[in-house]
Amino acid sequence: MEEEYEILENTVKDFNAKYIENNALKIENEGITESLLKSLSEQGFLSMAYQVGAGKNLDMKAYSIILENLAKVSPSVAVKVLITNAFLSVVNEEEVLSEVSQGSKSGTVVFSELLGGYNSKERLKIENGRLEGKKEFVLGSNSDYIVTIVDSGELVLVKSGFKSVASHKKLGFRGLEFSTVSFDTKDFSMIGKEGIDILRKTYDEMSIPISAVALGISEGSLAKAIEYGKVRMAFNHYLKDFQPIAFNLTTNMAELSILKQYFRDITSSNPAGRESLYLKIRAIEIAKEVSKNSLQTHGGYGYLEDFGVEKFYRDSMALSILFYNEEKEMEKLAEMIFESRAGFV
Amino acid sequence: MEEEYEILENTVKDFNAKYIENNALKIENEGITESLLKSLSEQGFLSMAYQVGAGKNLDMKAYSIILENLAKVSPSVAVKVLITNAFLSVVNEEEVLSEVSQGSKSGTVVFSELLGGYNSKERLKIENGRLEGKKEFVLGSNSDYIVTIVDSGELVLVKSGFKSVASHKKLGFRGLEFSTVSFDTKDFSMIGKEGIDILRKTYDEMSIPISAVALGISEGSLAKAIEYGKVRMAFNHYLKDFQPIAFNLTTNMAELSILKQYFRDITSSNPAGRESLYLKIRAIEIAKEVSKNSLQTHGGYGYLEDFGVEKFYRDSMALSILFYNEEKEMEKLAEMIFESRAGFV
Amino acid sequence: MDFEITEDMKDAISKARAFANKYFNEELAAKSDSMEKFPMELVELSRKENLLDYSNPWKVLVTIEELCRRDPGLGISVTIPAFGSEVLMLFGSDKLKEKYLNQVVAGKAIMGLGVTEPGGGSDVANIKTEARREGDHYVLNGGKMFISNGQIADFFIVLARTSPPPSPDKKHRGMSVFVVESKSKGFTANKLHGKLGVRATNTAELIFDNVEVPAENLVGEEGKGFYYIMTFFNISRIYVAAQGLGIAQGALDRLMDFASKSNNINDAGELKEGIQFAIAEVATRIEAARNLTYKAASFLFNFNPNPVVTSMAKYYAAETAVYAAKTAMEITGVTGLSTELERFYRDSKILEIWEGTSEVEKLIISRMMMKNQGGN
Amino acid sequence: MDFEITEDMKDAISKARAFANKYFNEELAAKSDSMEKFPMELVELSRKENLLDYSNPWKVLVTIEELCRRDPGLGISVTIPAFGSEVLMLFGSDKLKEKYLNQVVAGKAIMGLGVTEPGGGSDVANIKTEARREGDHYVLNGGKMFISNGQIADFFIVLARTSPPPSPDKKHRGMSVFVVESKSKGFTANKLHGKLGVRATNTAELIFDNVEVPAENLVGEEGKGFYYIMTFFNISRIYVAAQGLGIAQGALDRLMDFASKSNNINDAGELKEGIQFAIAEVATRIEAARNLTYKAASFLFNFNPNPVVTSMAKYYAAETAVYAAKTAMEITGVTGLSTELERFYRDSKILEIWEGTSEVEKLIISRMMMKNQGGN
Repeated sequence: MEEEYEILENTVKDFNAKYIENNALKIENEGITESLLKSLSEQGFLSMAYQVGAGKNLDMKAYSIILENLAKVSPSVAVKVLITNAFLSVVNEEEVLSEVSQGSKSGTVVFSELLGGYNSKERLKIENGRLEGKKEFVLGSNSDYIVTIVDSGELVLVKSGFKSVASHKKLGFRGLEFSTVSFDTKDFSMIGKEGIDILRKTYDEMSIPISAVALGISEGSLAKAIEYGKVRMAFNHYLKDFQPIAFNLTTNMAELSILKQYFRDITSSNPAGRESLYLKIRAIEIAKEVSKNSLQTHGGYGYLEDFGVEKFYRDSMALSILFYNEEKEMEKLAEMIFESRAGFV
Repeated sequence: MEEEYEILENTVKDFNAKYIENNALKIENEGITESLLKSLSEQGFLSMAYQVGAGKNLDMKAYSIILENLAKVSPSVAVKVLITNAFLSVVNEEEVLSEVSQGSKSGTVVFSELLGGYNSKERLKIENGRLEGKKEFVLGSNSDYIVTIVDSGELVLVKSGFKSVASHKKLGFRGLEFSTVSFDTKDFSMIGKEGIDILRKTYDEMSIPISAVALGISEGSLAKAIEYGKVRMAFNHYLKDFQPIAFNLTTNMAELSILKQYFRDITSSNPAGRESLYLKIRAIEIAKEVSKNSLQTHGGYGYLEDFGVEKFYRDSMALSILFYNEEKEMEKLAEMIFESRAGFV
Repeated sequence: MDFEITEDMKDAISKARAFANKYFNEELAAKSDSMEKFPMELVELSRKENLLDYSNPWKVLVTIEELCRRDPGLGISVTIPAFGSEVLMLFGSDKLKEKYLNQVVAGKAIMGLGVTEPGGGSDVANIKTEARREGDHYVLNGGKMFISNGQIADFFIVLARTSPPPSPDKKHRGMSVFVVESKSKGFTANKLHGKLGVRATNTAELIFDNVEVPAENLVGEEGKGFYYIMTFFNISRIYVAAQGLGIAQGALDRLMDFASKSNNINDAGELKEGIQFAIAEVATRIEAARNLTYKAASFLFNFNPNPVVTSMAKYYAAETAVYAAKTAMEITGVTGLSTELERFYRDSKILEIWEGTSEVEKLIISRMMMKNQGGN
Repeated sequence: MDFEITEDMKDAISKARAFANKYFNEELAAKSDSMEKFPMELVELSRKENLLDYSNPWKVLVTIEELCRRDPGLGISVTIPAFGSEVLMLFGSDKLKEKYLNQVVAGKAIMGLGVTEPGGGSDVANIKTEARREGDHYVLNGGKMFISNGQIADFFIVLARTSPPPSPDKKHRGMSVFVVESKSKGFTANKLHGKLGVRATNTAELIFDNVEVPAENLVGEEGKGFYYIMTFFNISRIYVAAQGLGIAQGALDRLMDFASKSNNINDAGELKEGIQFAIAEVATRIEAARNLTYKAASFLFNFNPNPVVTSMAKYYAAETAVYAAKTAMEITGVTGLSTELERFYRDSKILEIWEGTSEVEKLIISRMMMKNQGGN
């Protein structure tokens, strides 16, 4: 890895040590504090997608390294950074951008329409200049600003006049609110007419950042399992001595190392869609697999939040649902591979 | 890929088209002919590990590209090249080297002692300057020269006075003979005292070349499945239209593309043991998985040799047995990962 | 051969279904989960309605299955108050049965089982809790971990070491089983918070600090404790398998319900094959797990337990539950994430861990099969 | 519920074992495999020794299982001469039964089933073979692919189209079943060479070039052929599942035999856990597959077939056979590669393909389950 990125990686690791590691469980249970948001902003982590003065000139590799390393310790924080950056990449209003990138306000984007299993009966309409209705599955629903699509298709930036009305079950990313949000406001502005296209473009551009979070989850949980394997004894042996445990984790390490190399390779170049989808589908699968193995390696302790392992198990599945539409993305990739529409029957 | 390697890849592809593609089934059923061996030699494929005049200065990347591309069409031919190069890398006698690298004679190395499940009761002894006894599991047993270990530990080069006595079942690489060989001869010379160490070193250095064969098997069989998916119809649809088929093959393509990138990356550098083992354990697993999926995609036709698919299914397993000791190699890798002996219980 | 379930079992299933319909509402399930609160009110109701007929283990088995199908946390909570009772039933004196077991069967007491220790996990032979004989009583010191009903049980079946192992490879000798009341002096139960799932169940760490236990509370013979506990696991594992069947079936129910309402329809007017395959694969595993479980139960309930089939049933059903919940979550997406299905996903994972991890089950299977080799 | 096999089944297993011990030598198995030669001598011997008792399908089932356990190629060859006979048994006229079925049951003829076509695979409704009525006979034109006993059968049950489908989505209508003798004029059978496995079995492509078939050789009613064949598959799939059980069990036998002789011993004097886990995982899948198969058989043999369980049994047992053979090969390494185990590896794969691929079985399971949804 080039030196500048190594320095960045160390910066994130220092940040983790200072702000997150000892608070990871607290973040899960009580949420991401304003002060943490501020600290994230001070490091520039919140404005990777929007660099003041430089326009939208994203350094994908730097951005990915930040997400990956945050996710090793707290996938919640990584996802907060992810949605904040997504917000900044679709919003155009200078004042809002400035507030959110500085961490004094927060913003989120609702991707519900793109997700698997989405079939909402809630409505969100603009009538006589008034936005009214509800939107389900808003991750980061306690944000100050929300970008969402409305029934008539436009993408809007809502600045006030909304509230969370029903909290969804929180499988993962417990540091963030996740709710249905009710809107009744005139305080919103138009981002674009073809809302779904903008959303989809933003979502597609997130393939590598999302993969970075998945990789971080894998790395964080695998590191814990390997450490535990070295110190925990059972039946007169360290866990690492047993073939099934050692070989499972070794296989995971092999898969992960190979994938991480690929990740570094394609973030340096300008990845075509195919490569970033290859990365994404594998990164998410491996995150689910590795976090499960890690939990199992920890036995009963893995089932308790104190050990910081079970959250990876939950978060990997939450990531797979909230940031990955397996069917649609497989279909897209299959079409590239078969050179015509495929996988639709 | 750099231009020189692209040219090399095209050279191998041309070679395939000219000498192998139309004979692949014949090679399986009747063996690799002298004339094919000669052609392989003319291309320099047999002496990658031994370059006349230049000493043993192996271009790992070039060698791997050759093996990978040969294996796409005929894993038998690729493995013939693999064992020939292994032979040349352990032998020191100029005349033998010259004959074998020119394809006028052939040589093989017996790796039996390093393989999983090996538990032979046959004996091979040197007494009064005479080599007598048997060796099981000799791949390429009809070679002119055989390098093998003897019971007392030395590695010897046997030049004549041996014959195949019992052909083993031929699961894979049917283009090569695979037998127990009986020796009764004085026509041999000593390669080294610590035979097992030399064998193991040679075997370890083959991790990337073996992976190349595995990758070629995956690529060859996956390409066939994808093509078949485009043209074969069932239930009023092309096979590619069905989600389970399309998504399975797409997932295989993702895994394979990621692994191939890794393969290219680590052959350019000088790979540490860890990386080449990561590559090897995944390459062999994926070869077995992909070749199975490819066969299944072809349905009943996949079960017939004419379609050139079932051989990949057999050869991937044969590769996994004859060139991969899963338990030992996992143990080795586990020790690196856990930083002390692991996976031995 | 007869694979049909009996009328008794059908009755128990209907009764369990009616009970769950009546009392397992989403509000209670969600609250018990989020607040980690044991639903004692449900236990009371189950007693009032005689939900569990301990005289017929087949009925208990399918009741567990059916209740977990509705909600794993509530289902396990309602069916766990007698956890460990088989140890008393099989090895306890009449006096102990009268004093303790009858209370539990009559629904007047809750019990628990203290075997696992903080440093031990599945390695039962390695426990450190000690019981020292002093006159007419034993004095217990040590601790137990991950104990179900830990805070709510009136008494526990506790495994403790009463004499040192005769040799390092015979650690399973010298252990004994006691009934320890939770009101005993020196006994503490600390609730374990923050479990991934089955958060309605009560789990605690137990600490014995010079706890005095009357000598008559020794179950069976001194020194045979390890054997008693292993015998018990061969029973309890079948009930864990039933939990697994219930969770897996519940996940499949929700997946099929989603499928029937989804718009994932292909051009032939059928469900897309991706979902169809998922349903078929999950359903096949459930059917396989159910047969394994009923077969293991059939051996056990005919007093001819087969530990190989029992361990197969336990590990396979547990893995099936995890697999079914995962598959259902992946396909139902945000719908699954925002409904009770996400509890199934979190709850299922414990089954691969408690009552012997999948790893331990596999070793049991293999060891016994290799020992019996040539026998068939 | 009763999971114990019956005395009848035990007898059949013993008989099959004795037969295999006596006649299934490695030399014959290897020769049949390498030369792709059908072991007709074994079929003769099996007739002489009354190996197959067609009056008791349970006995047939376990005989298939036990013989395949010894050698899949020989086992299938010996038990396949009556392949397709159930079509005649269920739907044939007394005359057809007398003329054809009785010959097969008496061991005097070999039969086969011609359904699959070169372009069709599992897509039975899409076959192209046509039967045109002309006076007192039908004239058949078309071809069949992958037909077991293709070159050695005396006659075949053949599915052909007798009228065009009423609409594109009702292609399964208008098909009929005939008995076609191999000595008929215009009939050709071309042997398929170079199969991956089950090379002892005889497989051919059939060609019908204006083959005249007497009208009385129509089985059942015209137009109901598709239904007859689907009914048959619900029977034959159970026997394929039994092939799978046998192959898987045979692979496990060899793996355990290797384990007992291997030096993969850890410092506690036990087999290393890698092998132990492999044995446990394979054995569990086999036990699960066996229960599924026997359950499906139990429904069928009581005249109450359950296509969902049948398809589950077939696909799961087939996958188990492939999985068991693969695992055994990987662990036994060069030992496995150089013994009969490598045949198991090659032979097993066909089970995921013939009599309905795994993919087709999954669709059957899912479709029927979705249709029955709410029924349980």
